[in-house]
Amino acid sequence: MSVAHPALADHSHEAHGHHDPGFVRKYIFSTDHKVIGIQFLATPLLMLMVGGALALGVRWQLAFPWQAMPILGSGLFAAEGGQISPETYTMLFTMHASVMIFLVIIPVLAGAFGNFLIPLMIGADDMAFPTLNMLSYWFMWPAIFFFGASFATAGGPNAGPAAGWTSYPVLSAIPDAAPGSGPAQTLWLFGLTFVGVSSMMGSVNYMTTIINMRAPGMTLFRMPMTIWGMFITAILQAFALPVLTAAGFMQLFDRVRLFGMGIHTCFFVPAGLIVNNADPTVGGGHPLLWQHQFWFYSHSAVSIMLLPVMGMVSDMLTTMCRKPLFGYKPMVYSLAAIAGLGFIVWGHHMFTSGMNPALGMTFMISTMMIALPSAVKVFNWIGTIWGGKVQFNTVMLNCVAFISMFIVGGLSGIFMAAVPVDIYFHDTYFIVAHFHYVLFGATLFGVFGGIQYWFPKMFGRMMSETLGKIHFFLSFAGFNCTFFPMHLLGIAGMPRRYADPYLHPYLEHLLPMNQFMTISAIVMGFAQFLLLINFFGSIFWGKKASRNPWNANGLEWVAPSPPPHGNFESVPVVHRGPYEYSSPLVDDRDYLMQTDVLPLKGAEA
Amino acid sequence: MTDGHSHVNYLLIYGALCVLTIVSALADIIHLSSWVLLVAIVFSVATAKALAVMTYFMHLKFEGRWKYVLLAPTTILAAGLPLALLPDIGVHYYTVQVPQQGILIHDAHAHSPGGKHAAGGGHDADHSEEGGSADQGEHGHAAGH
Amino acid sequence: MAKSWCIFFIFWPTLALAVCWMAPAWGWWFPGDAASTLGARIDDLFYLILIIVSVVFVGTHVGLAYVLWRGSSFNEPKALFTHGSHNLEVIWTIVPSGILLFIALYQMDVWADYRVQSAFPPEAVRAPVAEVTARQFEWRIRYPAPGKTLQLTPQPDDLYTVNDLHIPVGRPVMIQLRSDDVQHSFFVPMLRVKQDAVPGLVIPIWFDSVRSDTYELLCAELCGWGHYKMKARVVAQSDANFKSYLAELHREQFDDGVPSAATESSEAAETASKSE
Amino acid sequence: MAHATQPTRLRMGLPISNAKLGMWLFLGTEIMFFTAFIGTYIVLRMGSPGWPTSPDVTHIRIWAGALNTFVLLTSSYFVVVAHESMHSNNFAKARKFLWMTFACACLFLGIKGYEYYGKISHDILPGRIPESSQQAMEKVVRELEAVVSARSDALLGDPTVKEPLVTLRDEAGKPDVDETRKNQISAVLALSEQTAKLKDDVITEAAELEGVEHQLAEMKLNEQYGSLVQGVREPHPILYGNLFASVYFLLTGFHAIHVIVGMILFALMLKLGNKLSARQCDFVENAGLYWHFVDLVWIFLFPLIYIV
Ligand code: HEA
Ligand code: HEA
Ligand code: CUA
Ligand SMILES: [Cu+2]
Repeated sequence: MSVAHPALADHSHEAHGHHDPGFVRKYIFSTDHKVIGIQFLATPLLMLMVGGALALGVRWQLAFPWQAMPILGSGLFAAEGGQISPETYTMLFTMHASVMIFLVIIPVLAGAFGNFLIPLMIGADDMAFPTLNMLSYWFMWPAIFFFGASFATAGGPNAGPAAGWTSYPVLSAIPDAAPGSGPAQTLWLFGLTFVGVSSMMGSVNYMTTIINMRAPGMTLFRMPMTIWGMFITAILQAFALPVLTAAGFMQLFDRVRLFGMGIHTCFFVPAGLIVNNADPTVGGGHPLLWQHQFWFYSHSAVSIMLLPVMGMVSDMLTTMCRKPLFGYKPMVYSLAAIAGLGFIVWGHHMFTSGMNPALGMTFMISTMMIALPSAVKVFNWIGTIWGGKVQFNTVMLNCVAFISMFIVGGLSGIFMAAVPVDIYFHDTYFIVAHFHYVLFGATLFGVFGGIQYWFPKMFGRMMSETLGKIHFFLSFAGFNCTFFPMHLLGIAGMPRRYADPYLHPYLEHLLPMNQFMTISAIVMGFAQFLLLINFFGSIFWGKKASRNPWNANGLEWVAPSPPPHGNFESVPVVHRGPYEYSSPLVDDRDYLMQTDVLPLKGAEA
Repeated sequence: MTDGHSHVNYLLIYGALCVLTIVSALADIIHLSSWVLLVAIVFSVATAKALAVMTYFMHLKFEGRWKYVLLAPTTILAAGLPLALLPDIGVHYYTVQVPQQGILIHDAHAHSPGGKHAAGGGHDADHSEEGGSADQGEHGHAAGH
Repeated sequence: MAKSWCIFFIFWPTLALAVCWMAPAWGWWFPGDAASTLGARIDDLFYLILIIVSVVFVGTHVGLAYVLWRGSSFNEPKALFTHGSHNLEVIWTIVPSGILLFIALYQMDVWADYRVQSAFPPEAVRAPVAEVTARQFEWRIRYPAPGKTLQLTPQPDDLYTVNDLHIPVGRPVMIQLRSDDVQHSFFVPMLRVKQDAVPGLVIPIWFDSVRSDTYELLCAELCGWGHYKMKARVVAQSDANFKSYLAELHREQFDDGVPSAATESSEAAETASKSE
Repeated sequence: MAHATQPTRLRMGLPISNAKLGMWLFLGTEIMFFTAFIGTYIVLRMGSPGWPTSPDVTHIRIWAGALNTFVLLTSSYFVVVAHESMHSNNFAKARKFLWMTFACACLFLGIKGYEYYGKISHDILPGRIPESSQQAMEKVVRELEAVVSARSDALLGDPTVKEPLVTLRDEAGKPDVDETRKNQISAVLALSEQTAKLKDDVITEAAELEGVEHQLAEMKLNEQYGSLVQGVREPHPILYGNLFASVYFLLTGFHAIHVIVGMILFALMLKLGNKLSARQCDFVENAGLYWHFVDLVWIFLFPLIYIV
């Protein structure tokens, strides 16, 4: 491999002119999709810690309400004597969700895996627009900056953004409405806009790359599921995100009193409200307008947070079971169906919001229907494992966890999709259980698996299996102990976003359960250190990896590990789909790479 | 591939676009009796103009079939989103408070006493005149405390 | 080792089922049986879905465990080479879609009865009990004067309370929900009622209480730092008690010690009780 | 020069360049962006109990909109010609037409700016429009009060003084004050008195719109302080005007931003001067596509805002 380097370097120089990019251009402001992908991986991993720490703050308050937080409390919440104030509590879960969704899950999927894998898997030398790609990463940082700065606005520690990640107006649109609706909310919106711009640049880039840069022979239906997932995600993002960005601008203009002259719009604020004893609001807008626009994006965003993982899991499963994907085309169509239906189900977040009941009915039916393609996927995964030669390594374990947790999370979605039942469940912990199962249980476990699986391609070294398994075990057990009981809390009627549910007599008896959940969450949280150790440690000390450590079929395994600038030694030519494991066409091995020409001229490792 | 369309007479298209603009401006100036007719005219004209710009100026006429794949989803979504918002915000299922006039507007079918309902945008200029003279004193909340 | 992972993966679903099975006994379940007729229908629907979903859950997990178990002891050099099965694909598209369509259609009338205004019980619509106005962080309640019907705009003789909603028991009642500032949500867990109070809208909701009891009323939509403590109570009482409660309210509110006003109000109360 | 537009034979995909495909996809996202805005306008307007449409109230001038439509259409035409000239390697001509496009864009913004000026000078700004007579009258009082306090601060030359009017009155009472200053002070005092009276009427809801209008007109004629209050605007309530103004500025503002971005794209080309060559062919084509899109948006905004 080290022999291959100089030759390849030459090759790439031809294309890019003769100058050495230098450290900064090569590793920091790099336009190489692999470097950007890795940047996009490392940043969200760190953000996961931030978001997780915020979650632990939330959990602390729920388990030990109004008690001073040990060690950290005196530093963070000194003003309240180390305890979490209600304002802080709202800020904690708002920022927890914002960080997790906008700075962890979305960037890690599209940003990290999308960037790293798309060119490799379709046999391109880079993205279609490398500079745009770099910008898309660097537009994350203003977002991180603004989200971070919103903690530190005037008004003290209590004035962080506190309208929930959904940021419903009127609460969010009128600065007087809450301590956190002041400048902090404005900064939050700035952050959101930057996330939006970043994703938008990414998605245009991905679509162009996938449409136009495929290697010869890589027809649409020979693309790996990961690419399908990324492609459809990019489409979703490109067409749904602008609506949120637009709505974000409108909320911004509703909030800011321009130049202190009282110039502000009123899209979401009706006239005549008296908020916090201030003057009546002027206007004539409609609060539900924001909810529609927000969920138009944010429900599509749940597909954005799921489809890439679904694709990745399909790829990993086939490799680990040494079996072709069960029902490739149905898998593609169901991905597309989830995305297509995903555009028309947003109203299920608004069943109790005062929406027109006829709309509620329509959205209920489309929401029910979205379970169909999901069912197809689940059954096809099980079909893929069936009759396979299953290898129980960390990758596989995470994939199975993904399937299992997705079933649980998806099935709880069915309860809420039933409108009358959602009347009771809306805004209770049942919802919190549901989305942690799909977001953490499904998506994050898929991501853990993906990291383990593609790590050798990224860094040329393997991650530790032992550490990986321990991390998996602790995360999985901790996860279920933390979040499964939330279903029961929800059934018991515990509303979400409550700093102190025990104020209400009928919820008092849930305290011990919450304490158990908090302890589990702490265990799970600290288990994430193992991931960090494994990840950063393996970069330096991991076992060296060969080109194709998993004996997989995809194009990415044709390139050296790690692939040099320009990825492939020569343009790969694709002869078949990516899932020809255990093919009877070859006898001495159980995989048949997409580039292999039959009959094989002898095995290459 | 770009050679195919060099003989389009862009000047002609441009002329047509200008004429269409005049048509819609005229439609407004001559004060049509029916607002719906006006809307129908100006939006047909706008659509015609848009199509002309897209097919000729943006060369869509000379592109492959990908143009449909690309434009169909956006068009559907662009039409669908406002349509989906309509039942909630465009018409009101529930009673709406409009404190400017001290009135409540009932749902789409009923009129509350004293309230005036003008779903559909109300083109007639008298709205604004009404704004000048209506509301003698009944200011603030319908739901005072 | 592989086998123990299979056991691991079947252990969790089993545990989950066991916990769910025990949960009602341990009190981690609904806060009592639904105290309203609609609530009972919602609960029924919940149990129906619970059964369907449990079957699916068990089915898929047994399937998953089975294929894993088989895969863990797979000894041939090559796995099964198959690209799928068209028939299976059709089956597992059609069967779930049947189930889902059933759930979707089955629940429609509960929703319609609950939310569609034209399906509201006419007797509730004719005389809304009260107007409930949410604000940070309390519930303001406005009753019509005894014998009058509630108007959308406040009347001089209306009765006001805070955080204390009384309703007559055993028959459908309708309230007008509105908000003065930000969005809130009217949530009575025991009655399975929830509806957001949207600024700028007056939203009617109806429910009933099948027994005389006191329920908790919570706010279920984030409305600021005090969201969690925005609690009130709903008292369902017999018609007679409800009447006398209103009369009492009326007396308190209009009895300013000046005799004439007092007589006036007691007269009003009398006419109210007569007009029953 | 059939260079970059020709995809390499080694690739799968569409027979168009990455840049053009990317531009079209980007335009797709832009369509959704404006859909959100235009959809908002449509539904809010339909849901509003009334919408100010009379040009006397909204200061929307159809001729300005129509003129701007012509300007944009013309610029679109110029871009097409510029691109065509690029293709036939007539770069001088292309440059000329790019310049003309740029000029059209400037003209567009100029007309837009003139319209904005008309709105701003009548205070038709979101959040500042009184929607009822009462609010309109209150606004007059507020403006009068602002005049008083600005004037008194100016006379004192020290904005930190607690009660400027009292201080001024004291000063005026002193014997050694020179005559002009004395006059100035008494003008302010008289104005503040008159304002206070008006305010009393207004906050007790005893005033009528016409009465206040009348009074304001009289105040403007007053020889003592009339000159001070010339800038105070007549009370003009616009029912539901704030939402109208919000939407108006949102739509036209974001469109104008897009125009400016387009101008930057053209400026990049124009900056090259006579170095403009076949290498910029793609760029001009894509900038043209973008520009046509900006034109398209306006084609819909024109009837939406100016006509219906
Ligand atoms: C990755 C993210 C993700 C995913 C994939 C989903 C998937 C689904 N979600 Fe979820 N959802 C969220 C993230 C996600 N959701 C979030 C973040 C929120 C809360 C936001 C907030 O308020 O803060 C939320 C909230 C939410 C609500 C609103 C609740 C409320 O606030 O009142 C609803 C209501 O219908 C819902 C429904 C569904 C459904 C029906 C699916 C379906 O797609 C699930 C389909 C899958 C299956 C059903 C399982 C597999 C299928 C089978 C095994 C076949 C057989 C099944 C049957 C026959 C039943 N979700
Ligand atoms: C991908 C998304 C994602 C992820 C991964 C998580 C992860 C977690 N969430 Fe998340 N959560 C959301 C998305 C997510 N959440 C959303 C969208 C909401 C809704 C917010 C709203 O209502 O607006 C929410 C709300 C929410 C609530 C409800 C708050 C409320 O309504 O009052 C709770 C409560 O328990 C909670 C808990 C947790 C916990 C314990 C984790 C754990 O899994 C986290 C585990 C990870 C770690 C802990 C990281 C490891 C960190 C370290 C090792 C550092 C340790 C450092 C210290 C201890 C200082 N979350
Ligand atoms: Cu009121 Cu939450
Ligand atoms: Cu959703």
